[in-house]
Amino acid sequence: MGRLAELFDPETVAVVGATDREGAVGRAITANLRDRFDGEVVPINPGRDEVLGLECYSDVSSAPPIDLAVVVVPPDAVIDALRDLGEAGTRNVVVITAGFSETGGEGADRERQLREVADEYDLNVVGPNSLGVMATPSGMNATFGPEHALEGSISFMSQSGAFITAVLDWANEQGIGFQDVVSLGNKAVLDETDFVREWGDDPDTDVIIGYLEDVDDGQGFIEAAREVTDDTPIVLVKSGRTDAGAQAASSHTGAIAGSERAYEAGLEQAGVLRARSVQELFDYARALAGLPEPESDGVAVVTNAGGPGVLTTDAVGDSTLEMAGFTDETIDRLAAAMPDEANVYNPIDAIGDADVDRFGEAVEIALEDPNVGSAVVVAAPTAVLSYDELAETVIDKLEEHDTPVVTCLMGGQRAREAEETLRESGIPNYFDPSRAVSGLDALARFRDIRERTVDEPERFDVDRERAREIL
Amino acid sequence: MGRLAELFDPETVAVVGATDREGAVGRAITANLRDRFDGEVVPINPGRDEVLGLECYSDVSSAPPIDLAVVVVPPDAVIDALRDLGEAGTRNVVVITAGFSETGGEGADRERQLREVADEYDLNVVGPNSLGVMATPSGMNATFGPEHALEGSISFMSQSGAFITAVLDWANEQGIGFQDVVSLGNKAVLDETDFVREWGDDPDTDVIIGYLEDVDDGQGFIEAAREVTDDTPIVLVKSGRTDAGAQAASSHTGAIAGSERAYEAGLEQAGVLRARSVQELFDYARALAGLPEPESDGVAVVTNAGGPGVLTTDAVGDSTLEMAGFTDETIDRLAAAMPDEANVYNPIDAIGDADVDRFGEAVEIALEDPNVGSAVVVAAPTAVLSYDELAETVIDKLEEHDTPVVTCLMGGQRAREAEETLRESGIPNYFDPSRAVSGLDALARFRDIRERTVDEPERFDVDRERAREIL
Amino acid sequence: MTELTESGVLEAVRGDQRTTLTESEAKDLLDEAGLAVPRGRTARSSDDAVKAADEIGYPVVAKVASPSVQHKSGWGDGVGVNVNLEGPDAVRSAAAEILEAAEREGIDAAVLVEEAVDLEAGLEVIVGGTRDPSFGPTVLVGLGGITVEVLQDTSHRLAPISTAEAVAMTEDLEASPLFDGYRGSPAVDREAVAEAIVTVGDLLDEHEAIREIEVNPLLARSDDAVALDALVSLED
Amino acid sequence: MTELTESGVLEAVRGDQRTTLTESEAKDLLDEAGLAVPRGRTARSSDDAVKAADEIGYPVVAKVASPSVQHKSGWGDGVGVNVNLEGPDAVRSAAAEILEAAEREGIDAAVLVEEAVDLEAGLEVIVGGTRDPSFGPTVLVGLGGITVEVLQDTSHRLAPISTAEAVAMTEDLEASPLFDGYRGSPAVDREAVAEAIVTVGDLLDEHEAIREIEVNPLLARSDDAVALDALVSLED
Repeated sequence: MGRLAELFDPETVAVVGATDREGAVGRAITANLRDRFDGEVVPINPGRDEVLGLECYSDVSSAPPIDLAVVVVPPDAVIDALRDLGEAGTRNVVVITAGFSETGGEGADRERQLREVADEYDLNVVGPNSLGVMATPSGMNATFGPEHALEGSISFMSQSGAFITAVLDWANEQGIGFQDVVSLGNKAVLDETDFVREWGDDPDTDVIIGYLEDVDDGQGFIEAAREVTDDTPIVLVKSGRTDAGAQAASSHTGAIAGSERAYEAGLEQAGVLRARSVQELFDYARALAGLPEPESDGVAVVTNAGGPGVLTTDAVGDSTLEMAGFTDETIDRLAAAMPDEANVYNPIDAIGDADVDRFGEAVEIALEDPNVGSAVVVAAPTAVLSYDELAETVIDKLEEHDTPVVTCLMGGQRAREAEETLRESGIPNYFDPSRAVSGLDALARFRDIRERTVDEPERFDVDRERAREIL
Repeated sequence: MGRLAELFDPETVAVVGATDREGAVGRAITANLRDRFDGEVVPINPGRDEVLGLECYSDVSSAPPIDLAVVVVPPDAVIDALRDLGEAGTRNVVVITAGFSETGGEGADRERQLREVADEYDLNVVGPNSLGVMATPSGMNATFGPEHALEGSISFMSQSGAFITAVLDWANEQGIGFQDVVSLGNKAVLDETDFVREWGDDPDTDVIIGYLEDVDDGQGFIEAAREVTDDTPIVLVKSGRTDAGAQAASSHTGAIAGSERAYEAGLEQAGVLRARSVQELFDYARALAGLPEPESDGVAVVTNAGGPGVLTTDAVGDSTLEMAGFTDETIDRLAAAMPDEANVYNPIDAIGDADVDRFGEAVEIALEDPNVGSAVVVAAPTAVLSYDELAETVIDKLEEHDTPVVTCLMGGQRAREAEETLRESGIPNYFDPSRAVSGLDALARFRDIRERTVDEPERFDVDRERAREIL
Repeated sequence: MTELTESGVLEAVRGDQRTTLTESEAKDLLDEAGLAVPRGRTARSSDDAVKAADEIGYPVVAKVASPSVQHKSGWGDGVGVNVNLEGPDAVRSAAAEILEAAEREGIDAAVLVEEAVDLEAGLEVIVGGTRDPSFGPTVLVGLGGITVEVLQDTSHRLAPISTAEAVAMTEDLEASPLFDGYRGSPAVDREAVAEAIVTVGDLLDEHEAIREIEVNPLLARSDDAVALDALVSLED
Repeated sequence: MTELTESGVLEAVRGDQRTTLTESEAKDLLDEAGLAVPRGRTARSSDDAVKAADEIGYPVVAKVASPSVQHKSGWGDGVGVNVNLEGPDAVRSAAAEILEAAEREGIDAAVLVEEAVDLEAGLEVIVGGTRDPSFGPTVLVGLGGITVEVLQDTSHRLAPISTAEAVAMTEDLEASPLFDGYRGSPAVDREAVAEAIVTVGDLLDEHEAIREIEVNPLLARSDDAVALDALVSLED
């Protein structure tokens, strides 16, 4: 565990600027913490004895020892608050307060001071201008957002607080859970590189995801990401990809971001999987969080429906994966197990009257083929096929073979319960075959990243010396 | 209305091969018709007096006049059934029965006979090997699928019956409705070209969509589609796009399809919008079914959340659209109406504390700008913003300005009610900004298709004559 | 669609049990259909080749002309194509080499003598057409050399098409800016290229016997486009 | 990162209030960094130019060498670049023309005499590098001519990079097959191109004073890659 472990696993969280006042950010944070957090919540406000039923302290020095402080005081009181916390021995601070570099001028000066104080007391500061942080295992929701995250193994950072709020409501509905969540704010002290390092060391984080508008220290980020992606995948939406977007991002954060070409090269060299949309971000993340690594790029498609089978094959053709070529043995076994009208070549079409047994047998035979690295199970609803039973069968096959399988049990209400069952076993179900394949694609791309050998650039020392002389 | 109007609007539908037997296709169709159809349902089966409580006739000649017959008798009885129907004056027949050209050999011979009989009696035959047809206004569900479609203005054809079943369950959950639905089956008589022509003439069909694996008569289809797309958009998923997919499609349907290059060129020249996935098919269709035509390619983005605003801008950058450049007047008006911290350039960031009034004002000002052809309203959930009220406001603005607006009210449960309200007014809401923009993109592309002038190729008659001589 | 008149070139080709036209047969076909080709004619002896060259004017190109030779430049130890022949002596010796090599190989061959065209004065384009099982005649255009073969920068349409649509095809190419002049080279005649596309499409549309046409290169110049080589194959 | 020694080229450039190295300064820099450049030297008179050519061996190229001239081929009514000079007389007259044109324009100029390199013997590649505000040095490779300028077929990486990664960059190009030989032209030395990329990246990585390097063309041949022209600019 890294130096930020305590930030996400504090025993005591203080809210500096806690209040009962309706609509106040200091109330929302205190309430979120009080409702769920396993540890102690310490409101701090010189004007109150009690906040939301919790004992309130007049200042940091009179409060019990604080592992993490969330600061919501007005902008011109933030620096003093940080100093007080530093003196009291607190090391982890989230500054929610806005009015720093994002406003320019005076705010930028204030942010410089913030950085100096952080430096002086060796404070881990998130923000300023942050929505807050969450850690689901302890139920810590130190944000002023309206949502609590579900527990899961995805850790999530965002340079936009609104992006977190929007995503959490949706993710809760989709049943997608998180480990840690951090709203980076202005990144005055801690930035993406720090969290990538921290989560790379965190055994409870299986996947790191993020929404970024710029990267502060490109070279440092790449170095960290390269190490981390040896075992933990990183998936990022880096916005400002297009000229129009870059202009919008720069007016939003005021950052002079590097060129898109450099980001593209840099993130790729860092081993980061880059998602182009929110949907893709989570399609990748869900596959990476729940599924084993594919041993090869060969995909088997098993279906009861010719058309969707062809669509899935097209999606494989569009991806970096390929349709697995079955061995003769596999084809013989499928021919013996399936009716005459079935297609025993890839995509396997078990045809419309396939029940769970026949479907399961086709999946079993496919997964036993040495050329198959992953599989997509694609089904259309029929009278003879129970999606719920098919889900159980797919889970068994995946566990038995330790080969990644995604499902495309097409439908709406009819697929919901099976989808839930699959999700609990880490198998994402998609309505659209192309999204199912893109999940598998992410797995294979991450495997290639893990297996890459990053050659250290050789240095031509003699020549460089001579070049230096010439300059 | 074309010659197929009666196929979708019959007064009497016969089920030839109707039965009470559990699990039988002839029972499922009869039940589907009995449950919803406004007209008369006529079961035909020589062995029964009654089927599912309906009077059953022993043969076609003894039954009342039949506008549409659905044939589910065994394969070797199909030809005789068609002949009987022809003799009795029925013109529209759906052949559900499988075992024709898709099985090769004997089946192919049978399909040839089917075509001959259809020719002899001038029968409109759907199938064979079809799931059936639906028409929602009369509640006619002449399929053996488990789903009834909701009513709407999208007409839908599919070369895969399973694709229809899968889509309907999902569409019902999404609140997407249809006008007519047809499972094309083997396309022995009626094919995509016939339905495109029919729906092009149908005032109740706003959008034609389809899933196709091949096009029988490319030149004929193009000619029909060109005419139809003068006012009705056509969106198709044509599978077998990739080499792998083409191989899979050919083993599925046995058709020797043309090359992907020819399809790409042909569909584009025909004015067809081609979707690459099921999701894209419906993203396009929903926008085209519900929204007015954009007058220009300039998009205004209005948001309360910087990050999602940048993501939307990127999506515009990826599309054929562009971010609208606002007039000075617009910028002055926005500056006067918005707080200082707001961004009054495009994307408009009304910032996180924007309520419905401020949001609505920003949308109003944007839509009044002459450079704005369409708008995306992007919101993250906040304590001060009611999605439900925002939905009402957006609907008002769209109706007032007759300018297409799509929404991206991000979130899950929190957005459902607003989404429903928007949907009822034809406005699609998307979680992902890139999908919202792709809906607008489809509108602009269809406008360009409508405005295209198809030059008739000039003929160089003299030269051609000489070339003929030389050959 | 018109039935083919079983006469002329087609008869000759079918009579030889061939499915491919020779270069000069193909060029005659294109010429008659309205596409510009280099002036030239086929000679059966060295003397006749010199006579042809004298008529055409120097410099000329001399190429082997035989139904048996598909890849002219690689044929007969490289004597199959001789460019930039400046005078009668050069033409005589080039023609003699071709005819001798043909005799050695025991094949029937003549010599195609054509005006020399300066490749530097234009942009090499490929224009082709084929027949699709679903859609019928289709046409394509691309820039010559690597842009087609390696970078696959081509544009496709169904035929027949209008000249305006064929111009749009050239504009679809990534390499389209090259038509408007590049690094000081003059703009070339997009319309002339478009007309070549239209012609190829019309030929396929009109003559069901034609399976495939490839004009490669078509040299697009500032005020015309000339077919420097062409391959036409017929349905079996 | 190393501080720059304020000596040598940098001092000269800075002393002139320039931010751009002359071609020969740039080539000296690349040469010292290990990149092959054509043999050559700067001469200040016609006689000296002939002497230089005699040392190098014919044919040679003579170009204007002056901090005041950026676009050599368009300069002085086209006398700025003279290729394929076969003997002393040609060199003398080319050098004289350059020096006279410089005198007419009142600028300080010399003549860069270099061995002539046969462009046909290789593949023209562009290798460059610049500095990104977030990521620091970045490098790019692309094929010369239209593939970079019109088709934008380039590959980018952050520097410093390994030779293996630089080889991968060349493989990323759509035009990559051309490195392996195309239409009978021989395969070129991918590794040599990769080493040039590595060198450009290392120079940017090591020397914060350098803002941008563009080697264009780098001629990739069957067993080496030689920088035929290079532009190096410094941070303001």
